[in-house]
Amino acid sequence: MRVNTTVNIGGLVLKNPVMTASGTFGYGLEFEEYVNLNKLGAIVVKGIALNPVKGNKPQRLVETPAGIMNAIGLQNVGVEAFISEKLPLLKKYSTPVIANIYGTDVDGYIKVAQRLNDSATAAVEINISCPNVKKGGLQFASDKDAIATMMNGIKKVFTRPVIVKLSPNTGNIEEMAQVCEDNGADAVSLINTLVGLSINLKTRRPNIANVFGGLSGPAIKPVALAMVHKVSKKIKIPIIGIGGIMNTTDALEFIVAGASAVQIGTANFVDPSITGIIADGIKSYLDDNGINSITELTGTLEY
Amino acid sequence: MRVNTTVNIGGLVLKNPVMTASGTFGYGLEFEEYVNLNKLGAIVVKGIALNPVKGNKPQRLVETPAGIMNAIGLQNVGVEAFISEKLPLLKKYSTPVIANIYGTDVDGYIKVAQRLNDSATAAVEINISCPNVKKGGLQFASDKDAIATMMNGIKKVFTRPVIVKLSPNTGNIEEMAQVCEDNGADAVSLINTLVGLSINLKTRRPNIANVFGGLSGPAIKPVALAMVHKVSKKIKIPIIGIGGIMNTTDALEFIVAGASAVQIGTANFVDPSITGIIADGIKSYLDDNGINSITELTGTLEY
Amino acid sequence: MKNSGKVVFNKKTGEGLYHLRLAVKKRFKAKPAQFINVKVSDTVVPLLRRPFSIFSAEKKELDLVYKVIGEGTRLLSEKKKGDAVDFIGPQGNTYPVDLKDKKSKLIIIGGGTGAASVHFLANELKKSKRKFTLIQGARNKRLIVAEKEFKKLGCLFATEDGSLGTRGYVTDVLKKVLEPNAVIYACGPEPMIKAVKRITEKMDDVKFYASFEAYMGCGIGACISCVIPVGVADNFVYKRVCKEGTVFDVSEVVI
Amino acid sequence: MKNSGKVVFNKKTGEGLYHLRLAVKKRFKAKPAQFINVKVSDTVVPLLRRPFSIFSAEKKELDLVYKVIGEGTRLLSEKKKGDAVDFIGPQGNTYPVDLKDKKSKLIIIGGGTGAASVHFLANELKKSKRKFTLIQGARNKRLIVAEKEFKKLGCLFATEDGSLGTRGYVTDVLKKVLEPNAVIYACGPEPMIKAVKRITEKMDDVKFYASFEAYMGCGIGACISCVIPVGVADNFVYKRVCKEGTVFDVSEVVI
Ligand SMILES: Cc1cc2nc3c(=O)[nH]c(=O)nc-3n(C[C@H](O)[C@H](O)[C@H](O)COP(=O)(O)OP(=O)(O)OC[C@H]3O[C@@H](n4cnc5c(N)ncnc54)[C@H](O)[C@@H]3O)c2cc1C
Ligand SMILES: Cc1cc2nc3c(=O)[nH]c(=O)nc-3n(C[C@H](O)[C@H](O)[C@H](O)COP(=O)(O)OP(=O)(O)OC[C@H]3O[C@@H](n4cnc5c(N)ncnc54)[C@H](O)[C@@H]3O)c2cc1C
Ligand SMILES: Cc1cc2nc3c(=O)[nH]c(=O)nc-3n(C[C@H](O)[C@H](O)[C@H](O)COP(=O)(O)O)c2cc1C
Ligand SMILES: Cc1cc2nc3c(=O)[nH]c(=O)nc-3n(C[C@H](O)[C@H](O)[C@H](O)COP(=O)(O)O)c2cc1C
Ligand code: FES
Ligand code: FES
Repeated sequence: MRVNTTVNIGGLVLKNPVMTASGTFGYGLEFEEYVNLNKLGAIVVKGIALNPVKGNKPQRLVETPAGIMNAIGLQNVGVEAFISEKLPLLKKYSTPVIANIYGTDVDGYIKVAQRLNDSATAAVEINISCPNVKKGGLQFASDKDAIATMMNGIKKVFTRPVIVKLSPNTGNIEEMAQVCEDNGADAVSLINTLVGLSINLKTRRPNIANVFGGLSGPAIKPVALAMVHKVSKKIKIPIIGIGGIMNTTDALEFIVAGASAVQIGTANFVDPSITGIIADGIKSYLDDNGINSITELTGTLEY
Repeated sequence: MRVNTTVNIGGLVLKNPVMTASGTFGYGLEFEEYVNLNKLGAIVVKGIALNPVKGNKPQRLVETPAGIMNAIGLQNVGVEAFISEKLPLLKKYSTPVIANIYGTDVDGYIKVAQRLNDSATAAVEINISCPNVKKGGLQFASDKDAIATMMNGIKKVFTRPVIVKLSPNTGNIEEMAQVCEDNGADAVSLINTLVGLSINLKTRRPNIANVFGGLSGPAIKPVALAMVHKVSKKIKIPIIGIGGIMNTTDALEFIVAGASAVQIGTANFVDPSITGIIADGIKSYLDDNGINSITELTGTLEY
Repeated sequence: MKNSGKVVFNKKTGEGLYHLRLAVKKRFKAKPAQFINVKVSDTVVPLLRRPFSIFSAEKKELDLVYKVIGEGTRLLSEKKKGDAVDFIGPQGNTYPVDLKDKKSKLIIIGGGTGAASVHFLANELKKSKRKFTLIQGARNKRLIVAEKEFKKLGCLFATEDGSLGTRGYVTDVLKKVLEPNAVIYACGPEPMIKAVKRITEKMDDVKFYASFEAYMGCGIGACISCVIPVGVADNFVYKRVCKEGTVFDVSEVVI
Repeated sequence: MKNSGKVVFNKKTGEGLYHLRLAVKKRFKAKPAQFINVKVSDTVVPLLRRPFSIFSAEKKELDLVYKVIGEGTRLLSEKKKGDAVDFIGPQGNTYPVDLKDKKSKLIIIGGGTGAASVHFLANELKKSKRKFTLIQGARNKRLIVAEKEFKKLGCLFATEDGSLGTRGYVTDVLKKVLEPNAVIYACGPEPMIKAVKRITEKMDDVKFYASFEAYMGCGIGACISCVIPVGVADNFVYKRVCKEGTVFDVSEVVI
């Protein structure tokens, strides 16, 4: 049987539902020797801003039970360097490149998207888990008005699919997803990291220089699955499931919960070949279970 | 040196900061053979409602990476049976008993508290992670008005300390803590479990009959520490830290982050003697580090 | 009780099946159908203990038979001679046996790793010279638990492929040996318990007790997660397998 | 590169210190200061790999020396002969050695487990017949890493309690052997690197390269977590220890 693993994310057709999660796959090139990048559904690169950002003081990462916490501080090369230095190197692969973007205010987001419109970027993924400097550091993540304004602005300047990456640090992720859908988002991805704190008892200081960090990895998988499933009951645009996916089974669980595609994050650090392995694994699963298309599995959770 | 481990939770003096977390220590009696109950700061019993509740269909619990998820469905004997059958059996211990209470509407909460006022219950802990039936199943957890009304009602009928147990499934736990303080809460405890989902890929069904469950254990410790620390910067009433505490170091981390006392939950399932071990461990830590009183450690996180 | 033992042996005895013997410090007093809750890992993954029925408890030795299912049992299978194993127990009630009643036929049925708990019972009855009929079933001979030990107890086997004993299910053997006033004790997968229940519920002179399994959080009665419904379909209460069980009168269980 | 090896031995050599030898399938080509990133657990706790410098890489063998610090190194210390160990590497750059320059004095300093990486360097220099002065320091003799192997390389030791070699710090030995135009290579705890820097920064004819450690997420340049500031205090960029490092010119590092 020839199984069909392609998925359609708001017009962007991926050969399979396996994407990389932003910030865990560098600019893709770091993984060339571990995985055939052509095997992936899409490559989502490290978050990009208008200007280069130096990032936080180290220590930037710490391990927690079945997870890690990071506060990289969105270190990045800036949109110009991304377009001129990084993107060309990914041209030789057939895999679409999705730019994860962020800004310190609504305008910042729109400008990055605008600049990316004239590049080979297949889609943008908007990281709203950032403080809005103009609003005194309030998170965009729970600010419906800001998101609506941003979406409208971005849709005007960026002509390909716009994905909004939702934050789990809110009591109403379903409503936030709804706001995205209502304002023209082509898909949502979830979840970003959970706010966490790790302490060194000996020094009575945080283990991470930035104090708080973002929790990811297997520890958060149940939270991510719950949010993906809840959001899938609320909206109709495709959902990209993220959070603690370590293997094929985990990836398929997200799809059963309601995701059309998945992103693999922390697992890349444990096994840099894992994305390719999961892409193959999904194909085998369909084969073994006589399922013609991965889309038949999306949202099949029963109760 | 004679170190001082006593803590004051809104007027209730505990011999040490180690409490049990509701729902993980039964009615205390199940642990008699594993730990000297007199060693504990306080015993918080399983959530109690006005009337007995049968609870959810099994399977009610499942393991997740470095955690567990449960949906017991607040099975309980009801406040009358608690007072007449359970409470008398704990009389022989000097340890205060705190009743964790819940209701399906504001009135339900107040009535349970009122009934408990004429019992040997040392304090009540209000579990607001419950759906408000009258408000169409909306969670109390993020409903400031409902909490204010409830607090005012309870303070009128219950004359000893009132602790509010906060839910992490909200984007604004600091604000919720503030509402509690403003409305007369004597302390807050946090965190309750995170909403999660666990799926069996073979059957494509949730592992828990109730579909969603509450995530606890080491996996959530970083999230709990972050929330305890943030809330400690916002309010002045004592904070009871909860979430993934497995040993003395974990407990002390919560105290450094800003907690006056801690509750041990899931760890009781792994080692039913753990509460006594941690109580001893805290004493030794103070001894070994020449700290006179545990209160000197509260909120000493530096950065 | 918190307890610990040292591995005497931990050997493979069949398809994914292991037999573990622990040496404990004091004589270990336990009853058939009781279980111990074993710490299989020394990290927080897997976090929970794993419950296993006691296969036998003689003097200062305690035996388990188990099947490798997932991470927890895999880790258990890696324990080597001399390794310390931390466990809690014995926990739970036991099969109600009326030793004064010398005439009712006692039929003991084990399916899968449920064989552990019924082995303990049969062995105790043999010691007290009470006669019984013992049946064990599995898909095939390689999945039969502790074949040698069961043979010593005069066990009748049933395998689906006929590779040992009767071809078919334990119920096929049961039907042949069932008598009025019989008392049946069983432990095994739910479909087996249900099949036996269907046979016995038509005969009100037959009693049927089974040891149940449930997903456990604490194993000591504290978390109320291991419950099964006891009563009748629309009027039941949830009882804890680890505390009020593991053995229940099957006529009272809603399955 | 994804790689794996089989444990040849994994023996205790001092206080919490171990020497692990892995047999790998192909000749393992590595350079001094490079590291491998080892999977220590087969559950998700600990989740991340653990980085270790290569102590030596001869033919189809690869040696590490490590100290048990926490859960990850404890698990590593439990690996037994024949166990498979999955690792990634070699990763990172190497100490810049100008083999054409035959006169500058080469001084190599190891502190704590940083000794692993400098051992590899000294051994390579010895093979290419280039002279060097090797120094290793520790609190006491029991914390000296691979004493035998270092003695073979003519190492000068410094211990704080004088239980081996000079009483004092590696810098006390360094001061005695330091010459103009010397090139120093070091790996060890940050205070040691800082102390050496303080000595060398006054002498602009002396070069000082050190292999740095940092908390690593991926070990392959993807997560940007292992960074150190390179440049001057108010105008630096963060560089990745796992990719641009582990070796940096210390005069360019903001420490
Ligand atoms: C009272 C009792 C007695 C038992 N006696 C035996 C025995 O003698 N021999 C034997 O081989 N097995 C026995 N079991 C089953 C055994 O406990 C499970 O096979 C084991 O826990 C699986 O763990 P795992 O990590 O290998 O599998 P996992 O991959 O964790 O789980 C696989 C399945 O095992 C079950 N399980 C997992 N964790 C638990 C838990 N904490 N409590 C209950 N069930 C769980 C679940 O159904 C789960 O879906 C008994 C179970 C109970 C409740
Ligand atoms: C490039 C490099 C080379 C190294 N070479 C050696 C060596 O040859 N011999 C040796 O004994 N040690 C070496 N280390 C240190 C070694 O990696 C740590 O001791 C080990 O990771 C501790 O793990 P743990 O689980 O035992 O301790 P944990 O309890 O997890 O951590 C204890 C401390 O170890 C450090 N650590 C933990 N995880 C990591 C990680 N993923 N990356 C970096 N540091 C971490 C942290 O400082 C942490 O506070 C090296 C580290 C690096 C970065
Ligand atoms: C080191 C690190 C850096 C990250 N950087 C970004 C980022 O720049 N933008 C973003 O939207 N998410 C970022 N994330 C979040 C991940 O993309 C992902 O949402 C999260 O890690 C959960 O998935 P996981 O559990 O599979 O890692 C980062 C995560 C990690 C671990
Ligand atoms: C099985 C189980 C039952 C619980 N029941 C209650 C309850 O009745 N009321 C309540 O407020 N919290 C309840 N909780 C939440 C715990 O009290 C605690 O807040 C949570 O488990 C986090 O702590 P831990 O990680 O130490 O377990 C329950 C937790 C578990 C695991
Ligand atoms: S397992 Fe907790 S009550 Fe039975
Ligand atoms: S450890 Fe990830 S970039 Fe160095």
